[in-house]
Order: sequence, then C-alpha cells, then structure tokens
Amino acid sequence: MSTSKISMPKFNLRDKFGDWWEGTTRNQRIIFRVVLIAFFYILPFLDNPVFGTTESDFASVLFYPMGMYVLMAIGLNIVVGKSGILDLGYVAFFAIGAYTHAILGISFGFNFWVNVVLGMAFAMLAGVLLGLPALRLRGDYLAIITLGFGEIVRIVAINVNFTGGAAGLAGIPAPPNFFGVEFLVDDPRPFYWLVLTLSLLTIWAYMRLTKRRPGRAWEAIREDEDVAEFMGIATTKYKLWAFVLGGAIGGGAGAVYASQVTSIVPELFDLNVSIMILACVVFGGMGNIWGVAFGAALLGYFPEKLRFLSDTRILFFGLLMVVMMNIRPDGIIPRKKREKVYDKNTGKEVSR
Amino acid sequence: MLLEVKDLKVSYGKIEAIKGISLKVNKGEIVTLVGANGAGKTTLLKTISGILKPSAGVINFEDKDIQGIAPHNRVLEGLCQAPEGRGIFPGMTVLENLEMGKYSRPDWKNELAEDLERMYTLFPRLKERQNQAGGTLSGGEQQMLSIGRALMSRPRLLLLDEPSMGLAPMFIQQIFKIIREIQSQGVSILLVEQNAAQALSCANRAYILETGNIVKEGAGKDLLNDDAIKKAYLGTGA
Amino acid sequence: MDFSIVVSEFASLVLDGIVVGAIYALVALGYTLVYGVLRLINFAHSEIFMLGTFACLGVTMLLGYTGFEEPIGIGLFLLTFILITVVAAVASGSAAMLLEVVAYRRLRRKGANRLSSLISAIGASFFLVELFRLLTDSKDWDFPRLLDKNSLFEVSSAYFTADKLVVLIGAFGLMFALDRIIKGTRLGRGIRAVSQDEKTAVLMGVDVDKVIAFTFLLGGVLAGVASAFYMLFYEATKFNVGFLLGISAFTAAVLGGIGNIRGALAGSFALGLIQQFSSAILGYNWRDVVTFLILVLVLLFKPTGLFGEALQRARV
Amino acid sequence: MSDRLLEVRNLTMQFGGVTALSEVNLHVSEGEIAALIGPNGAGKTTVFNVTTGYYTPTSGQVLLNNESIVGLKPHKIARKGLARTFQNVRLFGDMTALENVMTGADSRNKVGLIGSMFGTAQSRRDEENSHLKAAELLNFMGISHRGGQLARNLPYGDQRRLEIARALALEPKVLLLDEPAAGFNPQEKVELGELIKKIRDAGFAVLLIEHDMSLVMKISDRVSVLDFGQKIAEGTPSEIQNNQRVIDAYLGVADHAS
Repeated sequence: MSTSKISMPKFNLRDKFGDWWEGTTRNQRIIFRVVLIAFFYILPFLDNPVFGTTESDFASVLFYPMGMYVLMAIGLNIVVGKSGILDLGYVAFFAIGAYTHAILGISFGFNFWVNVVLGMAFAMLAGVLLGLPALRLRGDYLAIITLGFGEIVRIVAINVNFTGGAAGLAGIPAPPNFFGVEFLVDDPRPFYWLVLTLSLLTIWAYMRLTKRRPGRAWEAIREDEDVAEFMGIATTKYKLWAFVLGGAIGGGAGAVYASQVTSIVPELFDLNVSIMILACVVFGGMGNIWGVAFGAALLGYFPEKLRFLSDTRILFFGLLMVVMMNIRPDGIIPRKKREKVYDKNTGKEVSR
Repeated sequence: MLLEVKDLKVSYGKIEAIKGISLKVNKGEIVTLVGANGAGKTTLLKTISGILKPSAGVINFEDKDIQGIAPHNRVLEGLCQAPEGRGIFPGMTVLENLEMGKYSRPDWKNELAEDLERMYTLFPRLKERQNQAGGTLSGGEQQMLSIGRALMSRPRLLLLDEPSMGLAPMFIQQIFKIIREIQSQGVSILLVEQNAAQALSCANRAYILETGNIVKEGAGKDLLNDDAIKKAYLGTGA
Repeated sequence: MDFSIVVSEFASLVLDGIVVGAIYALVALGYTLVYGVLRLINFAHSEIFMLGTFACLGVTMLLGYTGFEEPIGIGLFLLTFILITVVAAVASGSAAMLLEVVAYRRLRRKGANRLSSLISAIGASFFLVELFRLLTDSKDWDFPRLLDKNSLFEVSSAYFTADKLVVLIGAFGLMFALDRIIKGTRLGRGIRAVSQDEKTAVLMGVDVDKVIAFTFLLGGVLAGVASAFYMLFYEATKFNVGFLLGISAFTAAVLGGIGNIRGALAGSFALGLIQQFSSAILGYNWRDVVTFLILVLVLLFKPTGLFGEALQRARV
Repeated sequence: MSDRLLEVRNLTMQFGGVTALSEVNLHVSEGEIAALIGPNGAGKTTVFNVTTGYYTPTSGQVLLNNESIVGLKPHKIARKGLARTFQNVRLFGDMTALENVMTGADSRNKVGLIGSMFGTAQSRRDEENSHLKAAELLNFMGISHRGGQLARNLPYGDQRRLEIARALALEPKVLLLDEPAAGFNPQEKVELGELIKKIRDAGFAVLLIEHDMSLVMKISDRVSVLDFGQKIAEGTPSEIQNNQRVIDAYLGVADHAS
C-alpha cells in the first residue's frame, strides 16, 4: 500500500470555469452560450493548419468521427456515466438506427426525418426488450450481456436477407433539403450541422433531466442502488429509462450516419465501436457531460490529426489511452460536484 | 515495553477518526480498548497492522518504529491480528485457514505439525472440523479459527478485534477463558471490545475510547466499578 | 436446420466440443484468475493469447519449417512442440506481467475507478493488436503441419487424431498442474486468500502485489500454452485472432461464474459443446448468436453464473 | 389492533441452512418509540431487511396498516410508509445534503421523466415541493447550514442526522432507525434522544435498534429483545432491565458479577 504520489499542480478546469460561471450575470451567460454555439456552427470554415488535419478534409473529420463520437458519447454517458450501468453493446442501437433508415429509405422511400424518429423508436424498443431482463444483473455480468447483444445484432445483420447480408446496403438516400440546406454526398458540412444540432438538443434534454427528479434518481442509483430502492426510487424503471434514452440517441446517430455514408455493411458495427464510445466517455470524464463531449471530440480528432503517422496512429492512440488513464484516472475533466448554496427556507438554489 | 503508540492521528478523507491517541502494551499484558461503535477502535487496530496510514504520530513495536514496514511484513515482526468479523477464508478448509497463519514464514512447513497440535489442544473443536470449509463453521467456531490462525504465526502481540461479536453467551465465556489462557502462554494481547463487562474483567489495563479520543484509562477492575462506565456501557447503574 | 446431423455425428461433435472447450478453458482460466484477485476484466488477455500464437509461429520459422514438408516423426514432434509451447508460455507470461505493471498497477494503487482500469486495458489491447497488425502485415499466417492428422482410431463417428489427443492430454495435464499450484504452493495459497478476502490476506502476511503479479504470470502462461494448442489444431493465426477467441473464453468464464476456477472449466466445456452443436444444427453463422442467447438465459436464472459464489452477495 | 402501524407475525428467515430469525413477533403502534435490542448478530438488522422488502421472509407476515407487504419491492414498501436508516451511514456521497433529502421527497411526487424533460407545470410544482420539504427537514434536524455541502464531506454526526432527514422525507408511518447513536459521545447521545422524541411527537412512530442502553431505556416506550433470531423478552424498559434472561444473554454481566 505504499502509495508514491506524483504531486501534480492542481489543474482543475472545472473549478476555474465553475467559479467564473457562477460570477456571471444572466445576460453574460446568454451571450456566452450564443457565441459558443455560433463558433461550433462556423467551425467547418476554420480549416486552417491549427485546426485542420493534414490528410483528410477537416469538415469530414468534424462530421465523422468527431461529431458522431460526441453525439454517441453524450448518449452513452446517460447510461454509463450518470446511472452507472456498464454497457458494452452500445453499437447495437447505432446499427438499429442505421439499418432502419437504410431499409425504409431504400425499399419504401420513407423520408429521412421520419426514419430518424423511427430509428430512435426501434432502438428504444430494443432497449426495453433487452433491458427488462438484463438490468436485473449488475456490473460485469451486465457488461457481458450487453456486449453479447451488440454482437448478436451484427451477426443477425450478416445472416438475414433484408439487411443485405454481409454485402450490406448501398444507395441509402440523403436527407431532403432542409430550408435551403442541401445534403450532398460530397459536402459533409450540412451533416456536421445536423449532428451538432442533435448534440445540442441532447445536451439540452440531458441538462433538464439531470437538474430534476430523474437526475437525482440516476445519481442515487449510481451512488448506492440498494439505498436508492429503500428511498422509494423505482430503480428498475429509472435504469430502464437511462438505457432506453441512451439507446434512442444511438439510434438517431445511426440514421444520420447511414444517410451520409450512403452504404453500410455489418462489419461497421462491431464491438470496437462500443469500446471506442465507452472510451470517449471514460476518457473525457464519466458523468460530466462537458468532459465527455470534449473527450469524444479529442478521441475523434487525434487519430485524424495523427494521420501523418499513417499506419502507426492507432498504435500511438492505444498508448495514449494507457498513459492518460494512468495520469488522470477520472478523465480529462472529471465529474466533480460543486457545493451549492440554498435558501434555507425554500430550498431553492441561490447564485453566489 | 512491547507496543507504544504516541499521539496517533488517522483520517478518512476529511473525517478524523482518531484524534491523537497514546497508549502502550507491556510484555505479558492484556490491554483492552472499550468503546461504542464508531469510536475508532477498529481504525486504531488497522493502523497498528499497517492497513491504514496515520496522518501523524508514532507506532513503536519492541522499541522499533514500524511505520516503514509494509503491512504484510508486520506479521514477521511478531504482530498478528484476528480481524473484526473474523475474516475467515470461506472457501478454504479449517486446516488451510490455520496454515495461512504461517504464510509469512518462508519456512512455514517447519514446526507446522507442532503448531497445529498446539492449536488443536487450545481449540479441540477445530480438530474435529479440520477438513470442513471455513465458511460452513458456526460463528463461535469461526472466531476460534480466527484466533487460532493468528496464533499460528507465533506473534508476541495478538490484536483481537471484537472477538465476542455475534456469539452466544456460552461461547463468549469460552472465548474469554481462551484469551486468558493465551496470555498465560506468554502472548501479549491488545483486545478491542464492545462487551465491556467481560473485557474489563479479564484485562490488566484498559482504555476507554470515545469518538477518536481516549477519555479514561486505568486497571481493568477499577474501570469495571466506575459508575460512569457502567452507565454508558452496561445501561445499568444510576 | 438439420437435426439428423446431431444423431449421425453425435460422437464427433462431442469430441470436437471438448477439444475446443479445452483450449477455451486455458484462456478462460486467465480471465477468471485475474478477476478473482482484482475484480476486474482483463480486457487485454486476448492479446496475450494472440501474442502467443505468433511466438509459436516464430519458433517454427526459426527452426526452418516452411509448411511444405512432410509431417515429422513423433519423437522429433514432441521435442519441437515442447520447445514451441515453452517459448509461447514464456512470451505470453512475461507479456502478461508487463501488462499488469504498465496498465493496472498504478491505477490499482490509486484506488481508481474500475472503469478507468478497463479503459487502460483497452488501450493496451489496441496497442498490441495494432503492433502485430503492422508487424505481420495484416495477413493470415499459416502454421506448418507438424503432425500427421490422419485418424488414429475412432469411436462411433468421432475420429481421434493425434493433434486432438495432444490438446486433450496437454490441457488436462495443465489443469491438474494448475490445481496443484493453487492448492499446494505458497503463492497459490496467496491467490486463493486474496480472492476470498484481500484485507485478511494482508493481515496474514500476504504480499498482495507479488500475488497479483504471479496471477498475471499464471494466466499468461496458460494463454501461451493455449496458443500452442490452438496453432496445432487450427494451423493459422492473424493479428485479430485474440479477439474472437477471447470473447468465447470470456463468455465461458462468465457462464461458469467469473472468479471461480471450477466454473471457468465447466463453462468452457459447456461452451465448446454448445458451439459445436449449434453450428451443426443452424450453421456456423448462427453459432455466436446461440452462444449469447444461452448465456443470457443462464444469467437470468442464475445471475452469478453456473458455479457463481454466493460469497459476493450484496449485503445491507 | 388498529393502532398497530407495523406488525410482524411469526417471521422466520433462513439463509441456506442458517436460521437468522425464527418465529419473531413484533409490532409498532401509533405514536410510540419501540426498541429492538440484542447482541450483535442476533438478527436485528435482518428484521429491518425483511420488513423493508430487501429479503423475502421464509415464512411469516409483515403488515403495514393491517395490509400485507410481503413480496413487495423495497421502493413500493418505502412509498407505503416504511423508511429506514442504516447501521453504517449510507448516504449518496456525491450529492449535496439537500439533494439527498430530495430523493426521499421525490418519491411522494407524481411527475415522471417526460414531464421533467419538458418542464410541465406539474414538474415545476413538484420540484418546488421537493426543495421546500427538504429545506424544512434540514431545519427540523438542525442541519440547514449543511444543505449545499456534499454529503460525504459532512461531519459524522451531521451525516447521521442527514440520513434521518432523508428517511423522514418519505413521510413514513414508521421510521426504522438502525443504531443511530453509534459513534456518538454521551452528550450527542442525549441530543439524539431528544431528537428522536421530537420525531415521535411530530407524528412518526419509531422502531429503534440501538446498543446504547442508557439511550434505549430513557426514550423507549417498549423494548423487545432478540437473541439468536428469537424474541426472548418484551416489555417496558424497567421490566427488561430486570429480566434475568436478558441480563444473561445481552448485558453480559457474567461470572464476575460485578
């Protein structure tokens, strides 16, 4: 137990930012948010040597992997980070969404927007079907069940006809024009904006949920599931909700992805996707949505930025993961609850 | 002096569980620490065994500072603990559990038969059960096994954490009888107990612990007749 | 679906199921041993196995086998194969120990989140896979046929070939040896003690760091030997060979009740048989689906696996 | 009969071959503080675990307001009016004190997940109620100054109080306290005794597991004694103190008979 601690200067982004944020006025906060969001929307135009990647088109990188990773990571964060359910089969929801749009779009000519909603719905349905039995298990047993689920979806996709089997499906329709924005195969920017919008919507919903009763219930379950149950929290119901909501985000992401790449094969949906997204969540800082989004963007970005290393980039990437975890085991921007100030009579939060 | 603890402080995160304790155990003594749940008794024993690190203070064993010695090596120094809740390895047989007591000694097979014989004389019950899995023993038998296992390491100081916990009155009597017998064989004992009456009556000296502080010390018999202690720990008196 | 094959090929399916199960078992033991002492899925264990297969291949190349020669005589084969096995065991064993130091030790001492250790292991796994993908040019690599694979004798429809016999005898011998090590040696006892009650183990003088390092070594050696058997039986490897075999072995460990040695063995043989029969009935493509469905069913009715211990049951 | 809020009849609980509780009868009536004492390992906490639904009893009945609650999930039982604390404090360490209490209060609310997401009028009302009730309870327990701090950073005594506040937020009919005085010094124990009486006077019946005899004897209306899973005595504090069987089993004043 002789712990030799390397003393590092306490660099805590979240504390620094949190202090500053609490000192701001309402108007300042609105301006900050607008500027930040605007920055992300114009990001594809900032293809300069600093941001840009050497060998791939920066706008494509922004859509995939960065945008996709961020969207899926904040979806998975509801499951793993917020409620502590270890899900190793997240790719299943992604695949369900992608195939929903591919099949309904190609064979039945359904509109992309309808398919996004349907993809989310099917993913949620799958989440309920798997979650109802599986969420009774805990820890590693749950992990292997979800892993199995991810593999089953992929194997089924290979072996049945309506998914096009191992050859997959091609000619998946792009989204129709949206208020003058055209979704063209050779222009990834509209797809990036679409993913960005979905991510912002997800973050909005997440913030709302976590500030209220469901957020408290999830946190309580993560901290001590038994006690949560004793405090009247329907733990199974809330775990299922987390699982299903995370699944819905994955399904939506899948539909968007399919519409951009125009052809999909089952091999795109292997375990590595689940692992990668989980890595984004843990790497960024499990349970802290800003950390998760940042971590996912970074994990999407680095392999592309490292393209000059060509073939060896994944090698360095693996090494980076080991080193990062050893230095900051709780992620880059760890979840750290800040103390609050409440009004003693109403219990309402007061800003300092 | 066998064990000397000076100004010891131990914290769990921000919570200070032990707030500056000094105590000693002389050779051949039974010393008991009495106090309610959460008073810091177990924390103190864990710190002496090295499982917890103190934030301040000194622990000397046989006039040697043992802070730098890793917890697993403290057994070799002559300190062994029968932990709270007995800590039986449930999947090992009684015999294997006893043998674990000699784990720290590279020459553990030497004198093994002799040591086992000693334990079986002290606890005939264990001999009957020697091939039974530890997890299937009754609470009393497990406590005997836990003490026996610690004694297998031939300690000079035996640390006992709540040996009477969860035991029937008959067994409690027996355990305390055994504790006296162990003392008579020359092993010193630091005993942590909630069962104040029994502990005080068999101890040479005692310390009363309350929320991380020693509030009283003295000969066991004297404290046993102390009204305040009767009131706090026996619920009788006053 | 074809059920008649189950009847006509019953003995053959059972034999192959046991052979495959024996290979799974050696790898599954590594997962379960590490889980026992660390309560952690050693995600990179499959890569330790993969590394072993290439070590085997390396030895045959150094010995000058090209794969086009006739199978060698039994005496020379045994010598060669023992050499291959030892080298693979040493390579995998030392890699596993190195893995523990690099990916786990610091995190464990910090008392880090289990997930952080998992991600660290995933990183190590990525590194190893990529390293071997680059070194081996992403190609399939064939292992030379060292042994005549004609049937020696047959029971019903089961053909006993020399390679199957080597795998069976070797694997069972190794399992017996492991049992002796765990029960009879000092460090083996340490592994059992740490698995059952780490805190008390320390009080009894068990050096947990040493025991954990030894556990990784044991798991690595078993995976190394398994890789030699695998190469003898399947005669090919690729950089991603660990992934597929690792999932099966891990599933087997969970099926039996992870952390439990007996469970890992039972789970492995059960899984080997399930896979053979489901491939025969539904086709190889559906094999893994059936595997996972059975796993789900087992866990639903027995949430700690077939031999899962009630010891870790949560208490209030 | 009707004033018996909680009643346990012939309760038997076996784990594997071990009998933890055997044919235990207990009850808690309206407006009383009932105590459950006995040596460590006698099965006291098992009584709590069975009544709150964590374990399903091998046989026997548990009635809350004359309605059987055996087989219900713990969260259902909690909502029906049985709240508890734990021997070793078990708070949601990474949540603020107020949020801890709110988790209990939430269980009395109606709003679901969808309502919360879209911020319906109901959700806003519920949020306000939870905040209000949690603040009130922190005041009641005398720890309102701790509201914004994370539960794990609270001093030990306040953690104990917070745990009680969280349980009270469920508005239970019966409050089950598992060794609430553990780790308290005599002065704190006296204060805790007053607090438990105050809780009773506020309309909550209390079932108390406690080792500290002076506390138990001072505040309890009725004491039951458990030994080896069996109830060996029941009566007023003074009856129990003079019961020879109890003295033998528990108080441990043995051969030296001081």
